[in-house]
Amino acid sequence: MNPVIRWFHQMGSPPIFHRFADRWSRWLLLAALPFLAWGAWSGLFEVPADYQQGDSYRILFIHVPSAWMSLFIYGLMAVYAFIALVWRIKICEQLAMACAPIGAGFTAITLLTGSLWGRPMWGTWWTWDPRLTSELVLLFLFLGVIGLNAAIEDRRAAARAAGFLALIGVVNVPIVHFSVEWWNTLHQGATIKLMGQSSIDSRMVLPLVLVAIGTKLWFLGSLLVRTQTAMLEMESGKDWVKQIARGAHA
Amino acid sequence: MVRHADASISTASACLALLRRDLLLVWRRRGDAAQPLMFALLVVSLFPLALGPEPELLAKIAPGVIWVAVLLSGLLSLDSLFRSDLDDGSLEQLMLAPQPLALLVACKVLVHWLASAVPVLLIVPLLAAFLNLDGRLLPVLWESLLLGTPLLSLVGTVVVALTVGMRRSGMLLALLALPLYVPVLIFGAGAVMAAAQGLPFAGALWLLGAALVLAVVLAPLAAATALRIAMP
Amino acid sequence: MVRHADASISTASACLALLRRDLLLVWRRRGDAAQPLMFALLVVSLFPLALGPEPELLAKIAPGVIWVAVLLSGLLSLDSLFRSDLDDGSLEQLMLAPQPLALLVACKVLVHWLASAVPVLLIVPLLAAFLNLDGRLLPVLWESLLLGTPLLSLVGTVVVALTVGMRRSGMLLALLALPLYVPVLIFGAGAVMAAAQGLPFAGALWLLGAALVLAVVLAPLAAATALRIAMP
Amino acid sequence: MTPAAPPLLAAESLAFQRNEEPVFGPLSLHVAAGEALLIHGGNGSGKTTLLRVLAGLLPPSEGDIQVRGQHATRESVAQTCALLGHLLGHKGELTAVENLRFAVGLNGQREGTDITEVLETVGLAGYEDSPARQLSAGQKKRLGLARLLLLPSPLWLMDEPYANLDLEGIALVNRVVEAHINGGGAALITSHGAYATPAVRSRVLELD
Amino acid sequence: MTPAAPPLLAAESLAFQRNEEPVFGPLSLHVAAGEALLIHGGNGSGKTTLLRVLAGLLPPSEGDIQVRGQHATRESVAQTCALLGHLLGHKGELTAVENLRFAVGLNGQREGTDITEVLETVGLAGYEDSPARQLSAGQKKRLGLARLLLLPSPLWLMDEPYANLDLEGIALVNRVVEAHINGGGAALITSHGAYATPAVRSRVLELD
Ligand code: HEM
Ligand SMILES: Nc1ncnc2c1ncn2[C@@H]1O[C@H](COP(=O)(O)OP(=O)(O)OP(=O)(O)O)[C@@H](O)[C@H]1O
Ligand SMILES: Nc1ncnc2c1ncn2[C@@H]1O[C@H](COP(=O)(O)OP(=O)(O)OP(=O)(O)O)[C@@H](O)[C@H]1O
Ligand SMILES: [Mg+2]
Ligand SMILES: [Mg+2]
Repeated sequence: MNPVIRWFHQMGSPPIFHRFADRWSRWLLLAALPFLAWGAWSGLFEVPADYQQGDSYRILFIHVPSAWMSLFIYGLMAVYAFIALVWRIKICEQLAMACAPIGAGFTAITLLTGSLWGRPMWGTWWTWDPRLTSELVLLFLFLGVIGLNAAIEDRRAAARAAGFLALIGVVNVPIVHFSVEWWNTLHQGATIKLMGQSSIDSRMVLPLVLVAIGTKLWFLGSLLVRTQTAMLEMESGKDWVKQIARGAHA
Repeated sequence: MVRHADASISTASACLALLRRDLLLVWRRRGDAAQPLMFALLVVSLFPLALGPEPELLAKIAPGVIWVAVLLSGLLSLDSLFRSDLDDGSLEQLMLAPQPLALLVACKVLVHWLASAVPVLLIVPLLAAFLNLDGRLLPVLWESLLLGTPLLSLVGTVVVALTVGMRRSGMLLALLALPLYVPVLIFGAGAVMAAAQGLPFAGALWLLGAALVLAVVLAPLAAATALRIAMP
Repeated sequence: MVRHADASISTASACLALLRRDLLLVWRRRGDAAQPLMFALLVVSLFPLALGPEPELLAKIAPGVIWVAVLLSGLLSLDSLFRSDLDDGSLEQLMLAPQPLALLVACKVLVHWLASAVPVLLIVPLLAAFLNLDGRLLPVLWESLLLGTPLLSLVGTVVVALTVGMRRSGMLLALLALPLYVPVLIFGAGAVMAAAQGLPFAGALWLLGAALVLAVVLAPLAAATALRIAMP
Repeated sequence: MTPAAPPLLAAESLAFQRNEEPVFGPLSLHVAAGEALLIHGGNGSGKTTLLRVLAGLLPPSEGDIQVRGQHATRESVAQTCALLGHLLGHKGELTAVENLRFAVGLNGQREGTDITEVLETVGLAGYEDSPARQLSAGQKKRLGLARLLLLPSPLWLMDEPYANLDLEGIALVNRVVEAHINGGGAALITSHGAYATPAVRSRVLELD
Repeated sequence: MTPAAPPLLAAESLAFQRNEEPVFGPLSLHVAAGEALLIHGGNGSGKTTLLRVLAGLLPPSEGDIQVRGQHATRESVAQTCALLGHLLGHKGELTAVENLRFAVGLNGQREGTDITEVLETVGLAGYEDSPARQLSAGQKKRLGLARLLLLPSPLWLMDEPYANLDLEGIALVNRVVEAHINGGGAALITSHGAYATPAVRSRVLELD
């Protein structure tokens, strides 16, 4: 068996995953805090005002990391869904489903901060620009996954159906990312690059990276917690859960 | 002595049997089948009433209104695609038949498109006349709908298949189908709007055509998979 | 010894019991209840996608689009007004209750309006923003909808009551309701269009208001009679 | 009861036609306080239709219906009769108690009854807060019986009350009907005739 | 039949769970040509679910299904089994003959059978051109039997074939199943256990 699959199968055992999540989620959430705090402080107070936009651009330090997160989480959800559908690994079904609400949250924040920022920049809260429209579609996809998962009574069948939808919707991710290149739009083109020269002030990069790392850590932590809760609920009849419950009471 | 399944029942003749049955059903239930047509007519004829009879304004928004009307009428008729088959047990029978489910699904989509979209396509000139659309735009509008409506039916089928087990799936269906419909609408109506402004529109139509070819191949497979996952 | 019906159960408290039950049901089925809202949002957000983001054009057609969206969403939710009560037998119970049926029907219409139209009324500012509507027109639009939507619900109830026994009444319902809806649409959307052009619009609103008062009195009586006739 | 008291419900040469096809022929019947009338007949013989005509949901094609000796009006029927039909009229999303509370709010409550007690009587103790949707078919029928017990109407129109019930449930129906009739009420009960019927003063009407 | 022929359908430690709740426990069964397997169990004991799992409509949570000794694939199940479920799969708007013609078009036809003859066998002579909607519940069930008789599948999965039928209808089911099994077919029949079962080589599986 492929070692990656074997690892998933091992982690797929609910009690083992439970212990793993118990150990790591706390540390991940704790580790996220300093990054977020430092990033926010640096973005708000250390970085100079923009020569065109004044201080209003500082919303960038929320907007851009959460936009990145919305795409990243969708991609991750699709990967989990793929594994769940092909190899029927229970834990991956629940991981994919746990991604959806967090992703929807980041997408909503992106839309909200973007339109707050759009008001001073473009003079309107909303236009039907490709980047904006495709990000709105992303929100609908997240909501669709959540809705489908909630609408089917059997938990495993629900997760599989919703995971399938997530896989279909994955075509939207490149559209969001490349829309600024494929169409001429109001929205900013790619300004920050991993490789090569970014076209923004290098002092702005640091807080951005800090917040980006902070949100990733926080996401992983809450993903573990959510999946753990979902598994406990699903397996509430099983012995290992009863043992844990008894332990908590004692 | 009981024989094994007669190997001579080819997939083609099974598809034909399904097509014949579904078309017969459309005919027997023609009151229901006329519903998308009525709905499209209704939406289109409400606009002149709501906006007042201002010919230029109506002509300007005509392609968009017609596209939205067609899209909504298709969306509302989607729900019935597998509903009656599920309720009376024939969906089970289809899934248990010794034939590729994807092909059977494709036949059902074809009938759905023939019954819900084609009648609307036929009255497009009437709808266009209601809204005062420039006659020269009619061919573009027609082509865009001819490419777009089967695409909508195909994409919608996947979504319906996913929600097949649910009693009241209306809203969820709309929520799930909308994101997938948006690009079709943008390119379809966009082509006509571009033509109206004298801009090139062939590109958008080509894109729709390419997407249609892709969907014809992939959507039945996806819908069959979705059915097997979501069958209650 | 069995007593006769307790005379102290006043009609008012019976209506209250019905209102309480139906509101509770709306809450328990909130997924369904959100459907008209979703539908209106969907229709309104499809238009910019179909017409392209041209702010002035959108602003110009905004009142009409919003009115049509609200009207269609109400029309589509009408069907459910008596459907579930008929299916589970509570409609019979209502008709056999020692209370005037017209008042009970009025309570049901009130809940229908609260559940289907009020949420849409609340997001009208959002819909208006999507379509770039001039902010100064918002109050007129809102007033016209506030007067128009209960009128639509009341008129629609009579039609629904007439078709209550039919299984698949969707299309028939639309056909019957449409002619009655058209005047409401013309005056409602017309008032906003007039205001947009700086013309007087109070007359149309007064007319809507007068029609509403008349409908509040007559429609429940008509619907109750229709129910007694059409009950299968 | 004075012997001269008119029957709660009486019908004279009552008939119903659908599309000019007779569903049940001209028949006469009467039910007085303290007795039960059993209506027997096979599938499709028109039992349900008769009950609906008596309840005023369908207009009779011929004949006359009287309530306590007076020509029946909508109000007098509503005050006298309570119907337990094929469809029970429960909302699946509401709990057992909520359903009963609504019925009482709409029709009034029989003196000296209490929702929790009645639920216990019909064997639904412990299901007070279960949504009606989750009840099994037999339990739903019991909830319908609870409704009858709570309403003030003296005459019960019961359409196949035994369907869906197990043996224990059939005994329950009989017990409840007996108590009602011994308390001065009356009942009109349709059935296929395959079940035991309550041990009270009763007459049988055969439909065909 | 050679004695070593593998059973038409076999299942090894098969189990199904819904939301981690076991619906039926791990069980093993096998049906060979020429015999009937009766599945008994009360309401809600999982009979219908078992049949759906065997037919491949639901994925089993545990265990393995074999068709003629090979791991079951969708094709092999489709070629071997025909299902008569709670829902019969008729279109109310189509006539009896049209419904059967479609079933044959989709699945192929058993050699030597004829639609009109089969309709006569199940007692529906004269109803060839009635829309299925107008048939009574018992007649609908008979139309379902006619479908089974026409299909080439050797193994019949029958979910409560006796429900809705009168005594004469029950005898008909037994006659038809007997003929099928004596002709080398096999059947898997669920029931509440309250009815007579056909006089063929049969075993009983109790579910609880
Ligand atoms: C509702 C409105 C908006 C939405 C939905 C939105 C959406 C997004 C998304 C999805 C990204 C991530 C793209 C990627 O990683 O591929 C992004 C990045 C970005 N956005 Fe927005 N945005 C909005 C408004 C704005 C406004 C008003 C500005 C400022 C003028 C802005 C500036 C940026 C910048 C600078 C980036 C980083 C670009 C990069 O390097 O990739 N956005 N936005
Ligand atoms: N809504 C209807 N439209 C047309 N015919 C109907 C309708 N309801 C009942 N019928 C027909 O009227 C006849 C009497 O029906 P009814 O329901 O009164 O019978 P029943 O004695 O209650 O039968 P069951 O024992 O099955 O409940 C039947 O032949 C039935 O088919
Ligand atoms: N779609 C479903 N969703 C959830 N639970 C279900 C579903 N279908 C059946 N069940 C439950 O699974 C259990 C087994 O159901 P099943 O239909 O297999 O029973 P059965 O033995 O066929 O009963 P019957 O004799 O009533 O036909 C029951 O408790 C039932 O409530
Ligand atoms: Mg009856
Ligand atoms: Mg069953």
